[in-house]
Amino acid sequence: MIYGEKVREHFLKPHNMGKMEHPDGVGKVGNIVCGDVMWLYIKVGKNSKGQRIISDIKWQTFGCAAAIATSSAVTDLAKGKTLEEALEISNKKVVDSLGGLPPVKIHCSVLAEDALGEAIYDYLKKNNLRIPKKLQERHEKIIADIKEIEERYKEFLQREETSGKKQSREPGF
Amino acid sequence: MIYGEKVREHFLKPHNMGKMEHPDGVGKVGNIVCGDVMWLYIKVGKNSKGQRIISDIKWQTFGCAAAIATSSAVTDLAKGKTLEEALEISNKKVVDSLGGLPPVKIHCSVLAEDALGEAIYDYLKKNNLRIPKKLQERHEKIIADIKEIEERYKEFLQREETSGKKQSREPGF
Amino acid sequence: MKVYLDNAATTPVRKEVVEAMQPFFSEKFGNASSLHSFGVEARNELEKAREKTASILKVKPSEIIFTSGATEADNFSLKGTALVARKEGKKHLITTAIEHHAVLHSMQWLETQGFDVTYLPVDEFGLVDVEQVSEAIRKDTFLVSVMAANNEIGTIEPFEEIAKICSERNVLFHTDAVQAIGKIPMDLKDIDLLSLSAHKIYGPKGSGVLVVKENVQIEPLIHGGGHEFGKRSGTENVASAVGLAKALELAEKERESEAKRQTALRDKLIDGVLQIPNTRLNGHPTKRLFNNANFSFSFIEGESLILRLNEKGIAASTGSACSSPNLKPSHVLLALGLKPSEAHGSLRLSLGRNNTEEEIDYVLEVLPLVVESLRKISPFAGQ
Amino acid sequence: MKVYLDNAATTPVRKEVVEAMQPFFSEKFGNASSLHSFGVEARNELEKAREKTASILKVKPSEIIFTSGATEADNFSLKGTALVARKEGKKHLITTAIEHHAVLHSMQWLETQGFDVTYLPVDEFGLVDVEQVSEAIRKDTFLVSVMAANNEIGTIEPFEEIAKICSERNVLFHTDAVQAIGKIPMDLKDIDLLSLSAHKIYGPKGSGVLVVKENVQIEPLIHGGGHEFGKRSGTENVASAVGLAKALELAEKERESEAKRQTALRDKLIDGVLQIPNTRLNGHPTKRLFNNANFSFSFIEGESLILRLNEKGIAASTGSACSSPNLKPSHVLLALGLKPSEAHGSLRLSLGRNNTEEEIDYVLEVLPLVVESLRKISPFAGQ
Ligand SMILES: Cc1ncc(COP(=O)(O)O)c(C=O)c1O
Ligand SMILES: Cc1ncc(COP(=O)(O)O)c(C=O)c1O
Ligand code: FES
Ligand code: FES
Repeated sequence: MIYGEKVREHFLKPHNMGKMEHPDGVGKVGNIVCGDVMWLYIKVGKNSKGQRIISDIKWQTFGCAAAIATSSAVTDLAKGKTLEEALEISNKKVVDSLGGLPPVKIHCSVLAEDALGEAIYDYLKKNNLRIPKKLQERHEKIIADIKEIEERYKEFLQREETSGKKQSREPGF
Repeated sequence: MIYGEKVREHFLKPHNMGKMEHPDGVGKVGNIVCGDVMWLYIKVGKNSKGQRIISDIKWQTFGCAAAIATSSAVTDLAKGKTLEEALEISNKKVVDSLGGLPPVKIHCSVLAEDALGEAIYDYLKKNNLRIPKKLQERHEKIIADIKEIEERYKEFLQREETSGKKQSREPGF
Repeated sequence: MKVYLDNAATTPVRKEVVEAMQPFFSEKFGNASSLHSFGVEARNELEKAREKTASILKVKPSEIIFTSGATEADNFSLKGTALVARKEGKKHLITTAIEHHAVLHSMQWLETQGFDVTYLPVDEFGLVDVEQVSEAIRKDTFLVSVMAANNEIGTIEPFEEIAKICSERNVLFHTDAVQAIGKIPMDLKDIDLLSLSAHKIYGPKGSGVLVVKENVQIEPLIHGGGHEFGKRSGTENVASAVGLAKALELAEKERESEAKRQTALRDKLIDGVLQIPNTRLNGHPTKRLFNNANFSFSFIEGESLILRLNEKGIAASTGSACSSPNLKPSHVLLALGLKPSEAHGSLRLSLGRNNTEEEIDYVLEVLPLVVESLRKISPFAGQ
Repeated sequence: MKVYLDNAATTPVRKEVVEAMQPFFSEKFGNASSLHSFGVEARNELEKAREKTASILKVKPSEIIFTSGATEADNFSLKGTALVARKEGKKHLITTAIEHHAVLHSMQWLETQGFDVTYLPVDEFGLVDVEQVSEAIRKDTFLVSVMAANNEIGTIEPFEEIAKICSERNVLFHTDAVQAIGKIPMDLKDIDLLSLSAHKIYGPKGSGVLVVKENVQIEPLIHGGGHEFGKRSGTENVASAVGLAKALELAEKERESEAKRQTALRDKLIDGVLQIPNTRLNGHPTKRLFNNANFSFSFIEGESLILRLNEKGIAASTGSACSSPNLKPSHVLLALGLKPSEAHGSLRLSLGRNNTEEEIDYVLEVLPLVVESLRKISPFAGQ
């Protein structure tokens, strides 16, 4: 696994890391089976123009170096942004801000985008605010994915290495 | 192919080598297909006791280093011996006199024993002398073997490397 | 400080072995099948390496087949005997859930070719049950493959007992001894087939042996010029064979003293690491390779742990799935009954002849801090 | 004087290659699949070697599969595609009568597994007829394997034309390029699979490549940890891969100058040897590797010839059956239509980058005397 210098910096000294007391919104994504879990907390305030902004942001992540680095990077990008701006932060932007990620690690950055979206969703929902159509759709997809992974997990625990034709790369030297 | 020092000496400076004019007996054994052909010539004289002895012996060989060395060695052993004594020279004796041969090369020494036997057979036959039962049997076996090899050869030229299941060691790097 | 604690993954080639191999690159470079003196010289050295290997393992030289490593040896062993067995109408193999992928994936391939495989479970310490092996043998079973010691958790299997049962029941027994060779004494009496690899014992990579006892009928996996008694073709890699023999010789010579020394280091390491809260030792408490320590740290993930340790100069490995594009964590850890989260948070520290007590002290200083720092990031810690 | 003229059998590892490999034994010894810095360092160098190899062959890095040599590469290529083809109901392969045993014996094994193989004949010079290849292609043909150049007689086959036909007819084309690589320019455009071996180009033994183009579906021959893009498992042999890449780079760099130099030496050798009565040149007069000379001397046998030459310090090889426990002389020479006696009396002199004109002069001085002395012993000479 080869990471670039920026990933390394974020991984070793992550920003905005930790739990937040009394957050305005929380996004919880990922699944322990796959070894990726990201929890992202936001506080929402208002800027001088009266727009809702992310006034504080924190995260907790169980996952690989890329997952930790993207958690750190996405919160850097989101902090101080209006909610509209924050929703524009794609995983690609996160990856770019990290100077790239190995292909097998792109999914970790999707996690970061999703966690941010989910936290904003949670805030809007709790406060009975209008949820943009795209965000609603994304939320539903995330819920569906989690269900699917739990399905896969069940099956996988039953058949783990007792048969199967797949010859994928795994550690084990 | 690893040969010992004695084999090497006989191979490099063979004794009694060459064609003989007007031999009293000739033994021709081996087959060109297998790359082993040995011709052995004897002159027969009498010793002071009136016994028939091998007074001179020569050979010509097409074959590997072991074939050449055993040709040289068998003629050394046979020279001056009575015919009875000469018929006692087994391939094992030849191999021993050479200080051993690699297992795959033992057949070359059998060739030498056979060539000597055939030369004596030829002499006895030509002179209408009594042929010992064992020598007669050996002669018949040699003739049969040559036939069998010619059979095998025919088949082999037809099917050479065009099919077959045998995976035996062959050169070819 | 650089501390290499991944000796179960690979080891540096030791000086004596590099020196033994050196002449075979540019001087004694002949093809061992050539008739001339360059060839004879190479052949002699190859056969000396074979004899040395055979005498250490107490088998015949003609039972030593040099291969490109243990992965090939495992494949050859299983597929080569399967092809013969099929002709005799036998199609069942038995193995365990914790074998190396070289064995497991060969088995899975054999399943696609019409063979039946029984994967035996292991207990919470990774031990195979001898009784279960015996019960699993069927009329059409031709081979049982159980590793001598596991590469991830270091558990030493009852391979000699199993070998004995197989011999009594007239079933071939193969053992993957990659991690065991040079670490535990091995009696090959009832073992029909045994795989080993040079690079785990300070020899070169790409060099292994499959021991094939005289009585075993096997088809080649790699056909060609008929090298290695017609069992494994390919121009003989003399340097690698010489390196393997030398490495094996030295490993056996130092086995007892290293066992003592490394056991002490390992136990110090285990005792120290278990001081960290929410930590467990994976594998067997006593039936364990002297160089293996394997832990699970709750709440944290392996790749992160490895990379943070790496920053501190410590080289280790993990069974976490995050180190691979595949989502499943180590099949070995799951077979012990670990929850996926524990399997993700595993750490293997494997010692070697170069490790010192100072290094262990350093690890015991650094590791708790690294674990703590990662737990701080984790959503699960403190829940 | 020591004159090594068996460079088609193997070559000494050149100094630059030994130096390139050296660090990977004891310093950069990491397992290329490990996450820590030892692993990353090894991985980086392995991938550099892959990229270098790919760029010289003008293919993609992901199309380079490192193997334990060309014997494995040939086996992998044929058996791996056959397993896929079978699923699609295809079972016919085409090859030639003069392939290396790695190909021929793999083919013969495939025949035992229900595949059909056509072995095309060659003409008196060892050339395969392109037309015949085309005609042999059937509906169920999935692969044609024709070597780029023959190892015994040096004949260069029309492999590019055949590759083109295969590509048009939607049949895979494999070529064993072991002897051709570094000696003739090779365009891999229409070639789907290509085998090469490091030890024939001054690299290490036990190191080869199978080029597997992206479009090719292939099953592994060796299963395990999923190395080499899942196509060839086994701990990566970084030293060998680095050595191969370096050897290939240097061979390509010197190819044209060596072609000129060695062609001149070879032609001098051929002209000189053909002065000996009852001698013939085997192979093609012009479509011939620049380092190959192969003769038949009537009335004498190859092993004797080789060993007598060896006494004079000259290392060469023969296609005689006496050099093997098998009775059949070289299948290549017989395929040319040589009589067994001529095949037994064959001599291959293969040049290399270390040979000098002085050495050739020495051979031309010694060889006639050796041939004469053996003919004196022969029952056939002068008949
Ligand atoms: C138990 C076990 N078997 C097989 C192998 C494979 O050996 P090699 O790396 O020689 O292919 C390894 C190590 O990778 C191992 O630990
Ligand atoms: C044409 C040809 N193919 C294949 C091989 C086998 O290569 P390796 O020695 O790497 O197994 C050789 C040489 O032995 C060869 O000359
Ligand atoms: S969190 Fe598992 S791969 Fe990134
Ligand atoms: S004569 Fe052919 S092996 Fe001895």
